[in-house]
Amino acid sequence: MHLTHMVWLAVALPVAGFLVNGALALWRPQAKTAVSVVGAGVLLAAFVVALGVFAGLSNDPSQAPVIVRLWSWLPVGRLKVDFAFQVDQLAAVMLLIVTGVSSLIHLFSIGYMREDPGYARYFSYLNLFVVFMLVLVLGSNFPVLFIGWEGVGLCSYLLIGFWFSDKVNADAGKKAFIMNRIGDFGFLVATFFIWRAFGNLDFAYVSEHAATTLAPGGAVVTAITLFLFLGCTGKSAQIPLYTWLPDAMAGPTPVSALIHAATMVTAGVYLVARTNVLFAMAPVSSAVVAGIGAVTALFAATIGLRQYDIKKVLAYSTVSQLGYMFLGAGTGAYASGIFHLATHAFFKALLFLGSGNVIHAMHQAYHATHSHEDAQDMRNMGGLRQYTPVTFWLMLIATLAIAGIPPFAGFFSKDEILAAAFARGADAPVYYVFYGMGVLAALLTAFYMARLMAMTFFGENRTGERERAHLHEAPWIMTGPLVVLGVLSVIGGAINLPPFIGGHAALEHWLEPVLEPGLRFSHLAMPTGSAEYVLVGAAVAIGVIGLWLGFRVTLGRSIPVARAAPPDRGFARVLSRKYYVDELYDALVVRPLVWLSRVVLWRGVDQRVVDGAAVNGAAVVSRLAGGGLRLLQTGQVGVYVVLFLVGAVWILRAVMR
Amino acid sequence: MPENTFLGPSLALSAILFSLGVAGVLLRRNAIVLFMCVELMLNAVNLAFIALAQFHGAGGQIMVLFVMTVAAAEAAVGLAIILAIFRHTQSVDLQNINLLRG
Amino acid sequence: MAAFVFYLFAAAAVLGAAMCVLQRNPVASAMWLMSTMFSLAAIFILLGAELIGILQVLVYVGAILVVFLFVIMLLNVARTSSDLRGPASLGATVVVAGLLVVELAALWQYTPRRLAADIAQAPAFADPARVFAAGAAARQATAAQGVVGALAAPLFQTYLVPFEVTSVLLLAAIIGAVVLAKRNI
Amino acid sequence: MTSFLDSIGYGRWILHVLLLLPVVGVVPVLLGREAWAKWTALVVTLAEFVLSVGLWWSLIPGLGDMQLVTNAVWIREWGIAYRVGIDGISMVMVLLTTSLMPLSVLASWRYITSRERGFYALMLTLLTGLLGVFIALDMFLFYVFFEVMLIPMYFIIGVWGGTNRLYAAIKFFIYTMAGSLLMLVAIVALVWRVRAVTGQMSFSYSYLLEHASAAGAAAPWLFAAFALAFAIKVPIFPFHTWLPDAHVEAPTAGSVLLASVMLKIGTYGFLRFAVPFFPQVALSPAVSRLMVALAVIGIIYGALVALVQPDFKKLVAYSSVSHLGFVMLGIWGMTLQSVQGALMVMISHGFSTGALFLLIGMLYERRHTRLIADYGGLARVVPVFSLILTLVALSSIGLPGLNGFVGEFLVLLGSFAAYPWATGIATTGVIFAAAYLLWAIQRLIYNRLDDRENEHLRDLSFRELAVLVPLVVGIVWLGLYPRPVLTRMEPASRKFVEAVMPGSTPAATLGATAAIPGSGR
Repeated sequence: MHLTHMVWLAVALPVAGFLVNGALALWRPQAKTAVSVVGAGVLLAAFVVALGVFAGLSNDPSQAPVIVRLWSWLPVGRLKVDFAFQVDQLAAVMLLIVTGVSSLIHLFSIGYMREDPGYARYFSYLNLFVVFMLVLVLGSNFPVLFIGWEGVGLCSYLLIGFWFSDKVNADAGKKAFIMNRIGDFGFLVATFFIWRAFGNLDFAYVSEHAATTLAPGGAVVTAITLFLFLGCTGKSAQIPLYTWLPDAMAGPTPVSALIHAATMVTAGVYLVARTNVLFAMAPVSSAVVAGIGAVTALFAATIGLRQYDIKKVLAYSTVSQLGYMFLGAGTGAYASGIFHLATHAFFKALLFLGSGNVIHAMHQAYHATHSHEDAQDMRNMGGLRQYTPVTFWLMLIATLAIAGIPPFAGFFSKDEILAAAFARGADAPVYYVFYGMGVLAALLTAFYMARLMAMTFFGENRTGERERAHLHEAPWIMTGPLVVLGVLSVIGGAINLPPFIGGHAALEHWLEPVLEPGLRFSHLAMPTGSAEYVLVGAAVAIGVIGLWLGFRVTLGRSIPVARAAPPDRGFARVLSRKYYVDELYDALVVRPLVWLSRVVLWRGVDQRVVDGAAVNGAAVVSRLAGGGLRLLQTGQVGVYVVLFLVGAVWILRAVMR
Repeated sequence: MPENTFLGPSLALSAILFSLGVAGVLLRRNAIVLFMCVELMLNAVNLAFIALAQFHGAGGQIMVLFVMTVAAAEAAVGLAIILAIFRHTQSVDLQNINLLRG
Repeated sequence: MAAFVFYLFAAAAVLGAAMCVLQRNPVASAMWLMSTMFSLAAIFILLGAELIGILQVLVYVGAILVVFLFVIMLLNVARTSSDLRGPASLGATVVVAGLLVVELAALWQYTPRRLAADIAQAPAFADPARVFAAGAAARQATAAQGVVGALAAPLFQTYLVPFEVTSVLLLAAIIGAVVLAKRNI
Repeated sequence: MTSFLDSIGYGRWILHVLLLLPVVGVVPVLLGREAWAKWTALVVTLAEFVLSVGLWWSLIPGLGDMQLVTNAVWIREWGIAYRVGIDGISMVMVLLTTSLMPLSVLASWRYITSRERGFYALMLTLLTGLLGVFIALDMFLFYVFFEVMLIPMYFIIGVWGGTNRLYAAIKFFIYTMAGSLLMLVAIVALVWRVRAVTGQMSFSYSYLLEHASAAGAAAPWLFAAFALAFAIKVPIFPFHTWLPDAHVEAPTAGSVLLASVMLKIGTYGFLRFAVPFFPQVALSPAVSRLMVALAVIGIIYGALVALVQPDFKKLVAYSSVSHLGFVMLGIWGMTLQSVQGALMVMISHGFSTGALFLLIGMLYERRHTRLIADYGGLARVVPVFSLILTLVALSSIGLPGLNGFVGEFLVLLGSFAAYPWATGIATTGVIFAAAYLLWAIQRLIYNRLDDRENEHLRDLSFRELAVLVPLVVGIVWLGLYPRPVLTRMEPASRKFVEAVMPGSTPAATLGATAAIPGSGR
């Protein structure tokens, strides 16, 4: 029991790390070893604490939601918001994933960021990120979760714009924060709805009293869930608020791996899982969640086909995979959503770190020969198999996993989601459409991953003769974490082995108590027996075909070097330009808003109407009045006398009446 | 109570004299004549005082005394001003004396 | 008989006033003004204010009008053409004077009874005798102490302060007149 | 602590000393040498702060009505008396004022170079004026201090201001004066009406509060007069144009005090006078809808116009319009949470906007320009400055965990029940806040370092750090642990809500202490 109460330690450690590294960054930036020891050490310690908490909880799951109350944060009349952590099965799982993956990425960063002058600053931001992510995952009520929610947004702003000296990065950071903020607007409004309905903001209270307070399928519960989902789209980069994630690749690669693949972007899925009762009670919203998930999965996958920057491809792949998780959550299979979240964290982090190795190698090669080629453009790579073999094999494992090839992790989680969508189709036919989109997206995923692997590792090398000599494998500090992630990608599926091959769905049972309130409203009959085999077979076939097509198409044609590459034409151009969505947003939202505020509000209303007319107008009027009266003083005595007498007569008339 | 107090007629007379005084003040450009018309107006007021003094006691008549002294003072000062202006502009015509212009 | 005398002097006064206003020659208008003042003095005496009538003649005509004539002679203001003002002020005059006459002529049939009613604000008590006790008392005083005596008592008792003030006023006026009129001090 | 305070009879003399000390301090400032002026001013304001800290403990928790009340007859016939006293709300505002004053004096160390004696003397009189407004319990005394506060600020802007300071100073003065004259008429009318009904003429706040219903038919007009005077001060949407000019032209210390304290007098006025005096008028559907609408417009309009300001100080000025829009929404939300939120926004806005103006002042001292375009890439040159600027900007945006969020969250939470649509729109203000401030921050400290002069800016000196660190500590402390402040303000705001909407706030959260028996939901 006491182990779970140590959970605050898991948060306190990274806070200490942040403060120490922050101080070092300001006053002793060159003390790199100290920074790396503190930064990574703190994370490893936090991971150990997480294991302790998980152990404490697993040997006595009955006392499930353990509320660890630190202090009373907002005591105002009936509103009693405490800064408290809630440790239950869902939180424990997320705690493990976050601390585990973060520790690996911290180790990787030690190698990747070694020469960067802002080394200490980088680690302090990364530690701060982990603090906020843990607060988000462990928060016991909406406001505390919101601290983590916005906190991670802040850290992604700081880390995306880490190399702030050039405008592009700073812009990307700002765009990420503001788009998250639009999502947060949704989250806030949902919180206010909940306060108005329940008069209490604690998760335990809400899930317990949801059935009694809110009418299932009613307007209020739908509104709450839709606004919550608006928050999720902002944070987890779903349509329409996804355009910030591809630009977020401007940040260092480990950041993309940690924040924009494994942890932050999954916050949305965690929130849906945490408030599963509400979503279960609002079938309309669940359909919306599933729908947007499926559409995003397909839409992002198509864009991924024609991207040349290796990180952009992975970014769109992340958006697409997140779409899958929301598809899972939308169909009511929250457990499989979380399962896919876990497996995705492993292989996507592996892919990003692998691409980090590749970019690192390319940088050193170009650096050595002082050429200014784009180190991230796949068209400059090719045939890196023999130069970075370890990275190649590990990334191959990850590619197989993401494509859903058994026995790798991705197969189990993605298959479960597709199966759930298909099952749900029984009582809501629209889910069949989502299932179709999901399958198509799976095909495209396999295709673009194969294309990525082919362009990067196969074919003849296009980096250039002199650079080729400098291409060599990354040091062990960087490839070590990759190996661990590789192992996890392989055995990841074991977490939740489906019954039809002897597994007993460990994760699903583990999350049972948390998801139980939701199940009462939307029980999901997973397909069994022959139907299941057919689905599984189809999924595997899709994966294999996708991969084979990807390799064949890419290696078939010769790939020109980035500098010499002709501009794309027709639909390919539309894809590589990301359907011009960014330009669309800019034209529809940003530019009119700035025009409105500058021309209409500031110049127009503020200066002319309010200032000009009302204020200065009053001044002008009084001056004119003064002038007018002055004319009366003509100096002619006669005029004065007349005025005097007219007054006298007037008074007389009044008196005589 | 004397048998005929002429209250009505004397008040009417006072009104007529006052109106004539006002007309004089408005019409004449010559400053001195203007002052005379003012004196006329004052006399009209005295008449009204006297007419009503028959009912309200000696107060009315004493008031006339005060009016007279004021009239005297006013005439003296007024004429002195006219003298000063005359020395300056060689004319008493009110039309072109506009030192008071604002 | 008294009515005839009253209306005679009234007409004389109005004629004098009108001519004084319309005369082009200031001296002539001064003379007409003198005649108005004389007729007014007569009316004062008729209305029972004998002392005021005499003073009117002594002070007003004797002193003030003489000063006017003196100033007119001093400045020997030539007979100007018509020093009437332009049509604009003529119009103003007609309007103002006309209004005044119309307004005040209504006083013509104002009787002591109506005056009493106004004062008492209650028609029932509109008996002039009782309301104007003060008037009656003044008449006994005149009968007892003579014309000058009746006025002397209130002048030096109830109205002492205004009396002193007027003396100061006269002093100021004299100094003012001297300062303004003297050529070079 | 409380025993120590009682032993020295703290409660009896503190309020009078707080008022008199600055005025007494003016003498040595004026007589001493020019160089000593700022030191004396600093000593006086620090002493004032140290003394005022005692108020924090001397207030009996849980008691809603006025404490430490003193009542000395001033003009007997008209019932005017020197009545002073504080409750939760005014105590917190007094502490805000006394804590910011030494910081602004310290901040104008090198900023004010000409006529220092005059400047610091005016600052001290301003301090008295501000404190007086918050602790006055007599309408006449309140009005006197309300005016006393204007004059020094007029001179501070007018003499030590920027280029067209005269226009700004005059506009500020006449604008506020017009409002306050209307208020004077309303005060007198109210007193007269109360006298007509009760026969006793008195300017005492509690007396008028009791008999305010005597205003009868004139109540809407009196409320309108009060509301207009305070609306200009807050400022609420149509009456805000004096604020950007006054801020841009005022010296740093002037803008800090103007933004952090003087704007709050408007909202304090609504909380203390306008609404409690005429509750039926204030809560009638027409008026409350109008005020909520103006508040929401203020939030959005302030944020949008701030988005496009080239001058950073004007940007912060418009952001104040937006923040105070939240306060007004909170007041009219009419629930305990929204009123507490409004008070929290008042305090945290004081800290964060005060800090922002101090930072701008420091930049101005170095580069003598406030245009955002002239800067760029400062983070590399002045890291400490950029760190603090980012932190303060984030608190102003309302990042949870910092002070801005607490207030805004409570306001929106509280007023959502009564005005769901208005609050929904107001919440979008949160997005625009992030937009305009982050965009400004980015153009200021990130991007390329292309301007020659920016290269060798020196980082914050020890003095400047001494000014900013207390504010940063306040920002973080209020953000994470606002409980002490909330509990001290709760009785007063509960009394406010109860008086206006009986039975709307359930029992107090203070448990053991003398809780006010609140019935209701």
